[in-house]
Amino acid sequence: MDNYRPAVGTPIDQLDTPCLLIDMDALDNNYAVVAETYRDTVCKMRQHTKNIKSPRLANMQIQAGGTLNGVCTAKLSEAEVMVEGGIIDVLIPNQIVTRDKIARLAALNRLGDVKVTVDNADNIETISEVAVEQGVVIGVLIEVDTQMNRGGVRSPEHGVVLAKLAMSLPGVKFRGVMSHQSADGWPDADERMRLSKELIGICLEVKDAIEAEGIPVEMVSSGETFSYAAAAQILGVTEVEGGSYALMSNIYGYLDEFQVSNKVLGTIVSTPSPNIGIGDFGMKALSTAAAANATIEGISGVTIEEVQDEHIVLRSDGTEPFVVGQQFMLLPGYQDHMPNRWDQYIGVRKGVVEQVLDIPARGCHH
Amino acid sequence: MDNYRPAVGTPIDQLDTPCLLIDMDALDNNYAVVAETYRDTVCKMRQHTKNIKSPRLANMQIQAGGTLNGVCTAKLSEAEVMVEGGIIDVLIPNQIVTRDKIARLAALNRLGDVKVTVDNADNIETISEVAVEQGVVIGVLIEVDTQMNRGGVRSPEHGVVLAKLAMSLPGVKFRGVMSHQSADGWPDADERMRLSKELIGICLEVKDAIEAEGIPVEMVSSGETFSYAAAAQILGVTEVEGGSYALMSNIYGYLDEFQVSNKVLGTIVSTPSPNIGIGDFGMKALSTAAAANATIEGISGVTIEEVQDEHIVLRSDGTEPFVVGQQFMLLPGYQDHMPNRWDQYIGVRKGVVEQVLDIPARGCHH
Amino acid sequence: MERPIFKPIGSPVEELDTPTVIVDLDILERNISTVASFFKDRKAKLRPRVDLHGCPALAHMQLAASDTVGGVSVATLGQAEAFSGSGINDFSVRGVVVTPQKIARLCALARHAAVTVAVDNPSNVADLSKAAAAAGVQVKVVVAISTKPDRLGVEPGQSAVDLAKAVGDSAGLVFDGFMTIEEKLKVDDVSQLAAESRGWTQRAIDAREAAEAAGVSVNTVSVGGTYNYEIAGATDGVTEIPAGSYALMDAKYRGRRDGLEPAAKIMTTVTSFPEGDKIITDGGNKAVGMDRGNPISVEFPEAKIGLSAEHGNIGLKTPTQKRIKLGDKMWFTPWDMGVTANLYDYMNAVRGGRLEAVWDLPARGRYR
Amino acid sequence: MERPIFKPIGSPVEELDTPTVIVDLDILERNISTVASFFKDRKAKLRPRVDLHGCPALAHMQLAASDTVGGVSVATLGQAEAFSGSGINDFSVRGVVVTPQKIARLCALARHAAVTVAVDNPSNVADLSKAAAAAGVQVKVVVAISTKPDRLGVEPGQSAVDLAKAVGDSAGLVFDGFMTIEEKLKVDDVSQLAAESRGWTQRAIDAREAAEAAGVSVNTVSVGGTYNYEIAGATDGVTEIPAGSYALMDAKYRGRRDGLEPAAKIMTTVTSFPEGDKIITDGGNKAVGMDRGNPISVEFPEAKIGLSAEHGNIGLKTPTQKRIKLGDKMWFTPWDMGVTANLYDYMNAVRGGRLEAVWDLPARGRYR
Repeated sequence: MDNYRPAVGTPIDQLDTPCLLIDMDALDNNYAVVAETYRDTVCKMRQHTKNIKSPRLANMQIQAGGTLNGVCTAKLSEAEVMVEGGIIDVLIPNQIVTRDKIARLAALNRLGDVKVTVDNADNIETISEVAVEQGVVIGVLIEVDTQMNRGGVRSPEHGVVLAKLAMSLPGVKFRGVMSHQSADGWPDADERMRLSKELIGICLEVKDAIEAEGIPVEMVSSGETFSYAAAAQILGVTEVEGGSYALMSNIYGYLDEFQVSNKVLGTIVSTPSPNIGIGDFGMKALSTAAAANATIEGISGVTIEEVQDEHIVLRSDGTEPFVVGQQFMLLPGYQDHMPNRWDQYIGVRKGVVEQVLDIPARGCHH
Repeated sequence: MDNYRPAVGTPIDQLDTPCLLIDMDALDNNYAVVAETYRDTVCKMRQHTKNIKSPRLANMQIQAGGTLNGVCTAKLSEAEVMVEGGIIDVLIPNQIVTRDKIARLAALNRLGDVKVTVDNADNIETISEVAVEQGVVIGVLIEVDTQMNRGGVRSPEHGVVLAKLAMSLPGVKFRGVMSHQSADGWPDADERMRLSKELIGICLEVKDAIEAEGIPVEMVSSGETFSYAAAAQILGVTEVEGGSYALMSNIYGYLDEFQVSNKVLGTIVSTPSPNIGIGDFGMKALSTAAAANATIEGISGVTIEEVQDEHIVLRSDGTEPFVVGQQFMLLPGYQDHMPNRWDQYIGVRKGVVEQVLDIPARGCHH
Repeated sequence: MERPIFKPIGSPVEELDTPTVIVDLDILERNISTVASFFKDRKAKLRPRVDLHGCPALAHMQLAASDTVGGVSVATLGQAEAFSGSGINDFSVRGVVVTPQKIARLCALARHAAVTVAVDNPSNVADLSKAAAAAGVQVKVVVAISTKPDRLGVEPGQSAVDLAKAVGDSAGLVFDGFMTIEEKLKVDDVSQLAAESRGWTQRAIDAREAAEAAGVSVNTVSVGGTYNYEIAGATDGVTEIPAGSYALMDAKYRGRRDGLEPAAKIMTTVTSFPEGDKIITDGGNKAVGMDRGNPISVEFPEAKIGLSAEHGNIGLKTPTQKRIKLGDKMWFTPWDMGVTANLYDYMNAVRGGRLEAVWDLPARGRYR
Repeated sequence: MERPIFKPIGSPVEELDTPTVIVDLDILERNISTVASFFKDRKAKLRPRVDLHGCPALAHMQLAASDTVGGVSVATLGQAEAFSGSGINDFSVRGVVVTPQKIARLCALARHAAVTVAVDNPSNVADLSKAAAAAGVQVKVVVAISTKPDRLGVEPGQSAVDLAKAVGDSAGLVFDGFMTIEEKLKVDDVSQLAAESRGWTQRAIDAREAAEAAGVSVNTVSVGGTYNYEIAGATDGVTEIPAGSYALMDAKYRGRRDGLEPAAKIMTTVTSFPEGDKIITDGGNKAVGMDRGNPISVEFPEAKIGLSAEHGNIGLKTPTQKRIKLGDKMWFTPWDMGVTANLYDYMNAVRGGRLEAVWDLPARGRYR
C-alpha cells in the first residue's frame, strides 16, 4: 500500500502524482444537497459506504444532516470499519452465510445495531443459532429482487414465509424489507420516478404481504443515488441507500445538482506528437468502469484515446498543446472502484491540500 | 505489524500465543463504574485514548455513559484516528508547535472540535495565523503545571497573559484551563482527595485569575484515573481525563472497583527445572513499566523471576508444577505502553474470543 | 486493509475466509520452471515483471530460478521502492520519469540498487543527468522505442540514435540500450498477437542496429512478455524479456501457452441460490476483477459470469443437478491476474489443499 | 500505524515530522563494514540478528556484506515469516517451538527457507520430528545450551549429548549443533561482560566436545553478540555469531566498541520551554524508549533525561545560554535501539542531512 500524506497547505502543483483527489467544495455541495432533500421527509438517507470506504466521509454526511445517523455497507468487514468509526446503525444489504462470519456479525452487534438481509430459510436458522449461542439479537431484513437478478426473494409469498420464520426464531429480529434496483441512465426525472415506483413497488408488495399477516414492517430500505429524490416521495420507503452521490461519476451527470468530487491527478510524462500526451496512470488505478466515460480537466480540448495498464494516452484538439510535466485531472465515468484501489484521498480546496483522508475499508472484501 | 484475527468463538486454549487480551466482562465493569460515577455530576469523563488507542473502545465508554461524548488524545495523529472514529469533541492536552502540524490541526477542525493546550505566546500566535489562513477557529486551553514539571504555565499571571492574548487574536478561541497531576500510589481515598484538591487547586487559581479579568472559563480539564472520584467533587472542575481505568494496571489495584482487563496470554515453552517455567514473550511485548509489579494468573503460586527481551522466566512455589505447552496470563504493573506495541486486542469473554479489535492509533507518535 | 478471519498454517483451503486469492504452489513452481528452462543457456535472459503481483516472496522465487538478469521489471518508482525494501536490488522501470519529485526519488533509489529508466525526450535526459550528477549516482538509461506512432517512445531511426548519444554524453547517466513499452493487446489468439509483436521487436532491433552503425554500443534490448517469450527470447539482438504473467498466469492465456496454467484463483462463497440456474457469490468485480475480461468459473466453465461491484453471478445455461448449498465455495480464474492482484493486500500460498504461507503484497497500490 | 506528514525524498532531515527514527547511512555503512572486516577469512561467520530492527532493507545490507553464514537470526517465528516474505531464506530461531500451531508454521516455513530451531526437551524433539516427517520437510535443530541454571536450554553434559543423538535419530530433523540463547546483561563495562560471557561460550564448546567424543558430528556452534563478537568469533569451535546491535548501535555501547557508533537516533521537536533549565519535547517513552536505560541527548549529553509516556524532558544542570525556540529539533540516542525500533513502522534513511529512503519495518510487533 501507499502511505502518501502531503502536508496540509501543499499546493496541488507540488503533489507527487498520480493521486486520488477529493474536491472538498464539491463534496460539501453534494452533502448539502442530501441534507436539504431529506430535511423534512420521513424517509432519510442511509449512505452506502462502498463508494467511500471511509468512516470520516460517512460521519461528515451524518453531521451535515439528512441521514438516519446510520450507513449501509457491502461487506461485514466494511461494517466493522464503520462501527469502529463511531457509526452504530449499520445495515449490510447482502447475505452473510458462513458460521465464521455470522459469529463475527454477532460479536459486532455488541457494539452496534448491525442488520443484515436474508433470502433463505437455512441462513436465517443459522443466524438464529449463532446469535443465541452468543447471547445477542441480530436484525434481519428480507431482501427482495426487483431487477438485479442476484440475491433476494422472487415473490411476496416467499417473503412472507421468511418473515414468519424470522419472527418465530430466537436471536433474530425481523426488521423489514430491502431492495436494490438501477434506474440510472434515465436523464428524465419523470421517467426515473415512473421506473423507481415500478421497481420499488415490487419490494412494497412484499412489505404489504407481510403486514397482511399481522407482522409489522419497520424498515423499507430501497432507492439509490439515481432514485434518491423519487424514493423519498414513494409512500412506505423509510430509507434510501445512496452511495454514488458523495463523490459522483460522470455517468450520473444528469443529476446536475451533484458535482464530481473524486478525481485522479496525473502528470503528462511524454508527448510523442504535439497533440498526444501520455499520462502517468492507467487502468490499474481506475478500473474499466471508471475509465469508460471519463473526462479530462485542467488542459483544454482533451479527449482520452486509450487507457493502458499504467499509462493513459490523451489527444488534444490543438487548443492547448501538451507540455511534459504539466498536470491534468481525470473525472471518472463511474467512481465506485477507485477507493478500493487507493490507500489515501488527498482532500483539496482552492488548489491546496486541506486534509489527507485514509481509506481504511479499502480491500474489505470479507 | 501482526494481523492476527482468530475467528469469533475460538477457545482461548487454541489461540496462538502470545496475544494481548481484553477481558470483556472486566472492561464492561470498568465502563459501568465510570458511567455510574458521573451519571448525575456536572463534571464528566473525557476518556484519555493514549491508554487504549482504539476508537471502538472509546465509543464503548461513550455509549455506556458518564462522558461528555468526547475524548482526549496525547498526539495530533491520535486525534485524527479518533475523529475518523466518529468522535467529534477532542482535546489534545499537549502542545502542537510546528506549522506543518498546526495546519493539520486546523484541517481536522473542519470535521470536529479539536482543542489544544498552550503555554507559550509565540505558539498561540502561530496557531492564530494558520487558523486564519485556513478559515477555521481552533479552541485553546491554557495548560497549567501543577506537579509534572513539563509543559504548562507556572503562575496565574502568565495564565492571564496567555488567556488575554488568545482572546485578542482571530482564529483561536479561548476555552479554559487544563492540568495533569499524579495522585497515584495513595491507597487512602481521603489522602487522594486532599492531594487532588491541593494540586488541582493550582489550576483553579489560574482559572480564578482569568475570570477576575472578566474572561469566561468554560472548561477546566483536570483529574485522572486516580483522582476520578475526587475531581468530580472539586467545584469548578468540568471534566476528568481518565485513561488507565479502562484496561487498568496492578499498581492502581487500590481502586478495587476497577478490574484489570488487559492481559498478555502466553505459553510455557521450557521448564529447565520443575519450579521454573519459561514463557514465550518478554520485555518487547510489555515495557519495563508493564513488567514491574506484574502478576501471573492461570497457574497457581507463580512469581516473575526475570523479564528478558523475548522470554519471561517464571518461578513456581510448587503448588502447580509447570508443564510445557500450558498457558498463563500476565497482568501488567502499568498498562499504558502495551497498546503502543501490539496491533490487535483479542477480546475474550468466558474463555472464548468475542471480538478482535484493531489498535489503529498504535504508533501515533506524530 | 483486508480484514480476513485468521486461519492457521495447515488449514484446509476451504476453511479460509473469502473472497481471497489462492496460489497453488505446485502449479506456480511448474510455471516458473517451464520459463526458466526455456532461458537456460540462451543469450536473452528473463527479467521478471513483478508489478503483475506486487509480492516480494514471489519475486524472489522468480529470481532464484536460473537464467534471469538478476533484476526485475516494474511499472512505477513506487513499486521499485517497495521491492527495494525487500532485498531486490536491480530494477528496470518501464516508463519515463520526468518530474523533480520523481527524479529525486530515482536518484535516491540508485544509491541502493541498480536502476534503469527509459527516456524519449532530450530535455528529460538533461534533467536526469543534472540530478544524478548532483547526487553522485549513476543511472542506467534505455531509450524507449515506441511500438507504433503516438505511443511512449521514439521512432527507431535517427532520433533514437541522437537520444542514445545524448545519454552517453551525460554525466551521471549510462546508456544501456533500448526498450519497448508494450501494452497487452486484446487478442485472444496468442499466435496472432505474437506475429504482430514481431514488428515491435523489429523496431527495437532496428534501433540497436542504427545505434551500433553510429558507433554507440548497446548492452540491452528489452522486449516482449509472456505471450511471446519464446519468439522474442530466440531473436538475435534481444537481451532480455520482461515477462511476468507466466508465474500466476491468466485465464486469457489458458491453454494457449504450453507448460503454463493458472496458479492463482479467487475462492468465493455461495451467498444466495435464488434460482436453479443462478448462483450468487461474495466475489464481485472489486474482489475478482474484470477490467480486461471476464473470469472463468472453475466449477461451471461454460457459465455466463456477471460481476457487479460486490456480487458474483454464475449464470448457468440450464439448472444444475449439483446440490448447491449456501457456504459452498466457487472458484474463479481471473482473466488478467495482474489487475486482480492489485485488489489484495496478501495472497494465500497453498499446497495439496492446505495453507502453507501467507504472502504480503507491499507493492499493491503503488501508482506513484 | 504511524501517520507522519509525508516529506519528499531529498528533504532536509529537519523538515521531517517528529518524533521519528533517523538512520545515518554513512555511519550505518561504516558499522557494517567494521564488523564484516573482522569476519573476513575467519572460520566463524556472522549471522545478523535482525529482530533488533525488523527491517528487510537493512537485513539485506547486512547479508550483502561479505562473510556471513547467508542467513539471519530471529527471536520468533513471526519475524521469520515477515522476513521470508522479503527474500531472506535462511533463519535461525533463537528459541524453542512447542505448540502444535507453531510447529505447523515452522514446517510450512521450512518449505521456503532453511530453518534452524533450538530444542531443550526430548518430547519436543518427538513432536517436531513427527510434524516435519508428515510435512515432508527437513528442519535443522540445534540443542540449546543454558547460560546458567534455570534458563532456557540444557546443561552441556550428557543431557545435551542425549538430545543431540535423539535429534539425529529423528525423521525430518537434522542435528546441526549447539546454541546459547543469551540475554543482554545490564553491565555497563563491556569488557567485564565479555569476560562473563566467556563462560557461556565455554559451555557451548563443552557441549560440542562432549558430542564429538560421543561420535556426533557438530556443524554449528552459535554464541555471542555485538558485545563480544571479536572474542567469541576468534574462539576455536565457534562457527557463528548472532550479532545485530552493531548495525544501528545503542547508546549503551557508545564509545565502548571500536569502529562502531550510533547510526540510529530519534529526532524530536521542542514543544515547551517553560524554564531555562528544562526543555520539553514531543518524544516520550512511547517514541524514544527506555526499557533498558535512558537515552542520551545529543545536544545536551550531560542532561538528566526524563521520559513520561508522551513527553521528553531534558533537565539541564544550569540554564542554557543557547536560544531555544519551540519547533527546534532535539536528538536522542536510544540506550537500546532494539527496544526503540519495535515502536516504529518505518525508519528514515538519511545521508548528508537529506532523506534518501524510507524503510518499512514489517517484522515490528511480531511476537508470535
